[in-house]
Amino acid sequence: MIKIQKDDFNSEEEINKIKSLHSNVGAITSFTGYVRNKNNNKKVNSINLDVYKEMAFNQFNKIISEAKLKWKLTDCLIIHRYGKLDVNSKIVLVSSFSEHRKDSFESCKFIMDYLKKDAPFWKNEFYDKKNEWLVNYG
Amino acid sequence: MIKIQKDDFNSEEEINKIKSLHSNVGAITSFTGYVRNKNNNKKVNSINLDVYKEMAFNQFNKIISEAKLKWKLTDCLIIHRYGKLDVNSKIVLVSSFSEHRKDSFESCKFIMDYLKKDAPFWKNEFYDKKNEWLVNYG
Amino acid sequence: MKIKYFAWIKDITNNADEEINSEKINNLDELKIFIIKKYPDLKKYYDKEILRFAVNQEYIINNINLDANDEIAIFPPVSGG
Amino acid sequence: MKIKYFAWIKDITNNADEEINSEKINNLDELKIFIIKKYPDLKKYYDKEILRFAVNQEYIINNINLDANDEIAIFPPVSGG
Repeated sequence: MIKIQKDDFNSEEEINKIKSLHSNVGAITSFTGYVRNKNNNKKVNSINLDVYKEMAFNQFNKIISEAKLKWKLTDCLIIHRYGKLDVNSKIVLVSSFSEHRKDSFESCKFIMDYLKKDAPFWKNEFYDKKNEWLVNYG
Repeated sequence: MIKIQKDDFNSEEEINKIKSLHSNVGAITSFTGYVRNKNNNKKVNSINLDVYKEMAFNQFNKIISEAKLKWKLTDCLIIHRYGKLDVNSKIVLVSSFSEHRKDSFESCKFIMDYLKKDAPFWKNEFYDKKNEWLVNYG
Repeated sequence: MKIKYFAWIKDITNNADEEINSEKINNLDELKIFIIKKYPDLKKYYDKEILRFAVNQEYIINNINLDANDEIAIFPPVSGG
Repeated sequence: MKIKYFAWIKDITNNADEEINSEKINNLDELKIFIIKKYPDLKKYYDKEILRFAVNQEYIINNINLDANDEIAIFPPVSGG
């Protein structure tokens, strides 16, 4: 399940919707990314996330397929927000559903590493008096 | 925060309570373990988890302290249930709160690996006609 | 063909997307030359290899042929998650 | 001293915990001998090294001295999470 949306979400509800389909799932690893109040030693008030939606969908689909080749995964959930997000807001949720914990841990990390590197989202950070587009070096 | 309880819990709410204390947290990795409908090729209906509560508290405290020495962790949450748990019930939640995702991923995995190996909980699995205490070989 | 711009590239083009069709543009390299002529402020980023290109939602590094139905996106390195 | 039993050990002892005090028990090894005499069905598990021991909520592998205030737990390998 892939969702690219402006709105906030409830992780418990989103995860339960998928978990309820799979009684063989014993392990769910979830990563949630948040807007931090500081970045590169600057006080952040909010960010504005630009997205290339169609490409992000394609990329997420591709990475989930790749993860399913590498690990025994029952299901996968990616929710990525865009638009204006205040400090403490969720940005992204990645959840990997599997029978055993090793598959869910490793695939969740794999998807997040990929997502940070390749997914077409761009952060514009807003400080007290100015704003700045971030460059991702890692 | 360590909780050892019979009752179910809402992960979103439990995580938000801690997240709301830390605006510098940008990364939360969570592992949730569930009762599966099958184990060792047997159809499971429920489990009964026995616990040595005082020792489990001590162990969890110790492992969180150890994780904080190894990684830059802002906070940690462990919720472990005990008693009768039906298929699809949550058994355990481990959440690691940090500024960056590497610390949260690695510490969450470290805590779960430890917990499976050393935490004083014992599973009694209930099948259609009998029940059996599990032995953990991993 | 449809061209899309993202992040601060939009501030240079003053446009999120536009239709560009020219007989001179048959492949991605020719499109790059066209775009940089149209938006000279993009040149320094192009020269520093800061610009990324996607054709029909796929990253493209080498040159490929383009036709009128293609969607080409130009953007800086990503910073999501 | 207080002795606690967990999981299927309780089915053998028919007890979750009990108070045991004897002049013969000054250390963990002496307690083990005492317990196995009291519950002969535990012996085969002890011999197969399936039993785990904790003193005051800490795993103990070697012998240590015990006194009347100690809490000793006897249980099988864990299977939590």
